[in-house]
Amino acid sequence: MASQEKCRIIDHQKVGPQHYKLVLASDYLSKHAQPGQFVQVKCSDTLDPLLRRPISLHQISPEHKTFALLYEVVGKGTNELTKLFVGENLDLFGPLGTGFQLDSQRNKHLLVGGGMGSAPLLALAERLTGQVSILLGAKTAANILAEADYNKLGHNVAVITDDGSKGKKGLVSDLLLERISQDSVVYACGPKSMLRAVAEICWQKKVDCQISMEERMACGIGACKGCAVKTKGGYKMACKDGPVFKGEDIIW
Amino acid sequence: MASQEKCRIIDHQKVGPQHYKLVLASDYLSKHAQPGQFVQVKCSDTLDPLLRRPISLHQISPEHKTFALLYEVVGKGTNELTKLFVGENLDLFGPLGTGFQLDSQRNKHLLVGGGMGSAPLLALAERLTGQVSILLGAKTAANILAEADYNKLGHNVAVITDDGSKGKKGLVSDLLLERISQDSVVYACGPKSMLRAVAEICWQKKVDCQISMEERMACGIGACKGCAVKTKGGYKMACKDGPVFKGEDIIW
Amino acid sequence: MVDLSLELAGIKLKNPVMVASGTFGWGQEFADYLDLNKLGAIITKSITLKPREGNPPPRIVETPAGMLNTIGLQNEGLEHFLRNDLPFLSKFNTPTIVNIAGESVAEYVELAKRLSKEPMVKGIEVNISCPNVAHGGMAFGTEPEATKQVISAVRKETTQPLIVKLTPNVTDITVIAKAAVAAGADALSLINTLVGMSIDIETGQSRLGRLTGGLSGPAIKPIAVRMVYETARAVNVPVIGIGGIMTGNDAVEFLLAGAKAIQVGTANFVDVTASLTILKGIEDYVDRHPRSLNFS
Amino acid sequence: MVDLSLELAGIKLKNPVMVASGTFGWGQEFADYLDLNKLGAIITKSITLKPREGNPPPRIVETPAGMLNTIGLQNEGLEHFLRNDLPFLSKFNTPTIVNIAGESVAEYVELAKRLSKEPMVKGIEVNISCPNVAHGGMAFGTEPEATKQVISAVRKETTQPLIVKLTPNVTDITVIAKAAVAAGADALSLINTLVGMSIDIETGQSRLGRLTGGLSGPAIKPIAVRMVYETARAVNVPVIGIGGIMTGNDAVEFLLAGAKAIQVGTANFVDVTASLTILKGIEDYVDRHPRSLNFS
Ligand SMILES: Cc1cc2nc3c(=O)[nH]c(=O)nc-3n(C[C@H](O)[C@H](O)[C@H](O)COP(=O)(O)OP(=O)(O)OC[C@H]3O[C@@H](n4cnc5c(N)ncnc54)[C@H](O)[C@@H]3O)c2cc1C
Ligand SMILES: Cc1cc2nc3c(=O)[nH]c(=O)nc-3n(C[C@H](O)[C@H](O)[C@H](O)COP(=O)(O)OP(=O)(O)OC[C@H]3O[C@@H](n4cnc5c(N)ncnc54)[C@H](O)[C@@H]3O)c2cc1C
Ligand SMILES: Cc1cc2nc3c(=O)[nH]c(=O)nc-3n(C[C@H](O)[C@H](O)[C@H](O)COP(=O)(O)O)c2cc1C
Ligand SMILES: Cc1cc2nc3c(=O)[nH]c(=O)nc-3n(C[C@H](O)[C@H](O)[C@H](O)COP(=O)(O)O)c2cc1C
Ligand code: FES
Ligand code: FES
Repeated sequence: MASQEKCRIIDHQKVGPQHYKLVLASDYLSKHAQPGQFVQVKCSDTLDPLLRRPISLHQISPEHKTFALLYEVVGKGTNELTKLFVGENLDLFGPLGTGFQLDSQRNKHLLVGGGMGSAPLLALAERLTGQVSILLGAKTAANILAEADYNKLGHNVAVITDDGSKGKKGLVSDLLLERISQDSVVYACGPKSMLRAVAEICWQKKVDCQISMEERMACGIGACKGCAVKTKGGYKMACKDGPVFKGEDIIW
Repeated sequence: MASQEKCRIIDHQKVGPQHYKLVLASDYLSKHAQPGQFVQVKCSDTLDPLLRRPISLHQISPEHKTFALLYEVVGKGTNELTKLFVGENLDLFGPLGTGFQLDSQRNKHLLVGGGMGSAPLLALAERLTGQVSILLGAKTAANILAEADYNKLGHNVAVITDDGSKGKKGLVSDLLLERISQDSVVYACGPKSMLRAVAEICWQKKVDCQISMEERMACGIGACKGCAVKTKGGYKMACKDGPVFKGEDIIW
Repeated sequence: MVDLSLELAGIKLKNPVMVASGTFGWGQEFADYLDLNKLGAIITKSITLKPREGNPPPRIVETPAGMLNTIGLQNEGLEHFLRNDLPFLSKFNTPTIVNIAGESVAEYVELAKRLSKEPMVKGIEVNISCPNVAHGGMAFGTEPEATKQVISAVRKETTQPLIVKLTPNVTDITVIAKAAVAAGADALSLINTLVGMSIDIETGQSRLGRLTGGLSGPAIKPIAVRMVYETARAVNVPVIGIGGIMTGNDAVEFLLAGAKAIQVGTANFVDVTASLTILKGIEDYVDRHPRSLNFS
Repeated sequence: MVDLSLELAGIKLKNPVMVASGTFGWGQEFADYLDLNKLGAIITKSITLKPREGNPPPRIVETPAGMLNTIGLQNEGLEHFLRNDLPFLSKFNTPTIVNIAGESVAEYVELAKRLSKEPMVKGIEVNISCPNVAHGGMAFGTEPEATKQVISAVRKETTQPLIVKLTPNVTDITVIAKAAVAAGADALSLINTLVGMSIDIETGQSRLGRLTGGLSGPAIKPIAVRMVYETARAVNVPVIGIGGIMTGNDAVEFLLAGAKAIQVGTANFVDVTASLTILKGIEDYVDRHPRSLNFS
């Protein structure tokens, strides 16, 4: 069950060209949230923007009773968020959705993040045990997010950029192709085109693959049927059945 | 002519239960604004609130290249203003409208302010010479505004409140009745009922009276015909022909 | 606390706050977050005779102080509703009003007939105003003759209280309102969404999976208040006000315009407890203005 | 810089950005703040045959992302306009299009006749869509027969380019659009305001001096875009898009929907230079997407 609450802002830092990290306090959320789940954020107390905006949990720290969100400014909702100061409250509703299934059978975890998709994978990396590799891709060096945090976890981190300004030049799916093996399990988050490429690679290699899908949302709890994702089992709701789906189930 | 510009906030203080004073920097406005004129304030960069809000010039200091606004939080526009910090910019359009006529023939000036109406009269008091008396009325003591500033000018200040919590108990028009004389000239700003009482007193005493009228505004420059005030000469525009009108011209 | 109970079209309501069709799921989705027993009534999402998969995504897009949706009546169909959703709703002492949508007069009749046999259904809201389907939907709500035809046919088959939900996409809503009442409507609810469109300037295509969607939210409130005002004066059945109600004060505006009750739609997405906050706002207003609104 | 010039209904425009009737006064009010020579065209506030004092205040009230107005066509009448306002506008090399409103067919005809004799008037916009007057106004724009009648009559008396301004308060705007074109319209402009209402819950009365007002601003944009899209596909004359345009991107949305030009209304109140900022936004878009829009 989710909770709608006003959470105090503990920290708010610019971490990329258009990217900010918010650290918030909540007993409930930090205790119940799972990697891959998200919160619905009320970005303003006015009528513009009107609807809440879905943002994934970036870090979940029950021990500190805090959690973090990493967001990119792309429009008016995220722009309103930049105006918030430490000590102010932010109205959040969550945790929502079905997150990643932590597959404890396998122990070769491949986390594939494209652009902002690197954000939710950190919460997952923090919980996974076994051999964990993180593949991060972005347009350019500045957009590689949270690399230091991934390094701190002691996992293997590989970086690739579209323009070669950091790591190899290419797409993160290229990295995946290099690293994937029969005993891998893949978790991916990023733009649709990347997710599709990842799902296809995994399907060819017969490897399990969980991907986090984005869709515009209103209610966040499966009531409005607004966030439909086409799957082999018909339309599923990104906010409730997802955002994490099995790669093989999606109809692209 | 008015100018639409982003003015830097020099100071922003809470000065009453719901009242705030903003000090802003502008060469142009501080040089050209006249007492009784106003600015159209863009309270938000989103679409809610949408229209600018008219706020009178409270202090005009060409020597410091600054001016001040005094506002009361009554709705969403003024509520947005409270969120502004020193150093940020505020988008203003002004000075607008026809302000007070500084009557230099007469030298017994009676300034009558009710509630927020005390705000624009300070800019006037700063410019007037001769014998200046300030009559301030409000619901209760806490709502008497800018009294210290009026005192600093060395003018005679009398206060009255609806509940008697400060000064006499009664209406500011009661004070006016006591003080008015044949050689007075009256300048008034405040709620409609007060202005009407003031205008009637002045009419009976055959004393000149200038009153500042409020009407909801859109353009602020006489183009939309939105801010009509009914006068003996037909509908006049509060934003252009006013906000200051002759008391005797208004049809109540 | 003030008593806001009322009887509307023969349905006993604890208070005038209902949740609008399509914005509250089947009730169950919200049951964790608010006490369903506190609501005036629950209007279900539109159900159709057969299951409908709905429209292709994207199905929603935000617009200034509003949103467009083109859900396309996704639902599992009548039988699934009766078997799976109605039993849950029946556990609460809040009346369930079932909103129905058909592609033909025959479908509306069939739906009404079947629902008449369900004692736990306290009323039927007939959706002749859905803008997001290819067949039926709004077509029945824009022509007075079509309205009469579908409502008369439904009326013959059911003694359930009949609420007819009107579309604002008409020149004169009172014409359709009168037609619905003449055909036997016990109450009218309005407004459904206004047809709107939003284009992605990078692709040149609609931002929705279909060309157009239905506009809801605060943006449409002034239009809704006006239509409620006009309709309440044109007919002698109760009018239920809908459209952009976010606060208790918004709700009061509709009640002053002549609505006997109101429905909360888009606001449920912004705040899961919006309906109860709005109820509280109405109660506070009635406390402060005991004579302004008439509940009985 | 890209060339956005076009010919519309026989009027040569430097660019597709016009200022909407009633939101730019007689041009003079804005002349201190922007270069009127840079606009595509100036549409004057509606003029009537005789002076009109307008409606009692309050005349405007803000609503979510929009505003209601009930100005009531305050203006000094045709002769005053020709004597006092047209000479000023004639100093600019931007076409002046005069918006006319009548209480009867005869008044429209009289206005058109008189304006035909003025070489400095480059076109006439016929307002059959004003919701804020007791007689005439919107009545001519909600019935195709009435539309035909008034436009045919005007057409007979003038060779001036005729733009007919449509109301959105109709079931199907393409019906009215076709009627206007059949009667001789050279172009259509849409939308005028939607009829709305706002109630002061403390007094129980309208927040306006009249019961209802016209809703404009971003709130109505999705409705306007949809109606422009429908109309552009229903008629073979150019369509001018109006409704909630605040930015260049908003304008582009209308152009992609099928409008040949656009008008800026409420935005002029929020930013005196809005029309030119919007023009700049269109230019930037065309620079970035040279093939998306077609100017000629
Ligand atoms: C489950 C989920 C988790 C997400 N996690 C994150 C995250 O951790 N960090 C982050 O920065 N972003 C995340 N997003 C995307 C984020 O929700 C959007 O960027 C945000 O809603 C844009 O709001 P805006 O008002 O700033 O932009 P708008 O002005 O609303 O739109 C700007 C652009 O963003 C797109 N957009 C708007 N709403 C959504 C939405 N609900 N989902 C996807 N795209 C949208 C629009 O189509 C448009 O292209 C997530 C989205 C989903 C669905
Ligand atoms: C010429 C002029 C000078 C003014 N000077 C000052 C000033 O110095 N300090 C100050 O605090 N206020 C002043 N006002 C009033 C101020 O403009 C309103 O309080 C403000 O617009 C309310 O905006 P809001 O969004 O906070 O409230 P809203 O939510 O818009 O409305 C709250 C209440 O304020 C009223 N209101 C809204 N707009 C106006 C308006 N344009 N004029 C009058 N009432 C309005 C509404 O009817 C409503 O009752 C002045 C008004 C005018 C016309
Ligand atoms: C996502 C969504 C789905 C809706 N689905 C339905 C529906 O299935 N049946 C119906 O009659 N109305 C439906 N509506 C319309 C609402 O019930 C309501 O009439 C409209 O949204 C206006 O109210 P609001 O502004 O408070 O949202 C839907 C509205 C939204 C936003
Ligand atoms: C204050 C105001 C006055 C208006 N006066 C007129 C008018 O005199 N004639 C007319 O045809 N339209 C008039 N309109 C309608 C506008 O021209 C325009 O069609 C409408 O406002 C929608 O555009 P917008 O959303 O950009 O404002 C007026 C609109 C406003 C807001
Ligand atoms: S956002 Fe409402 S169902 Fe997913
Ligand atoms: S506000 Fe537009 S004329 Fe005064």
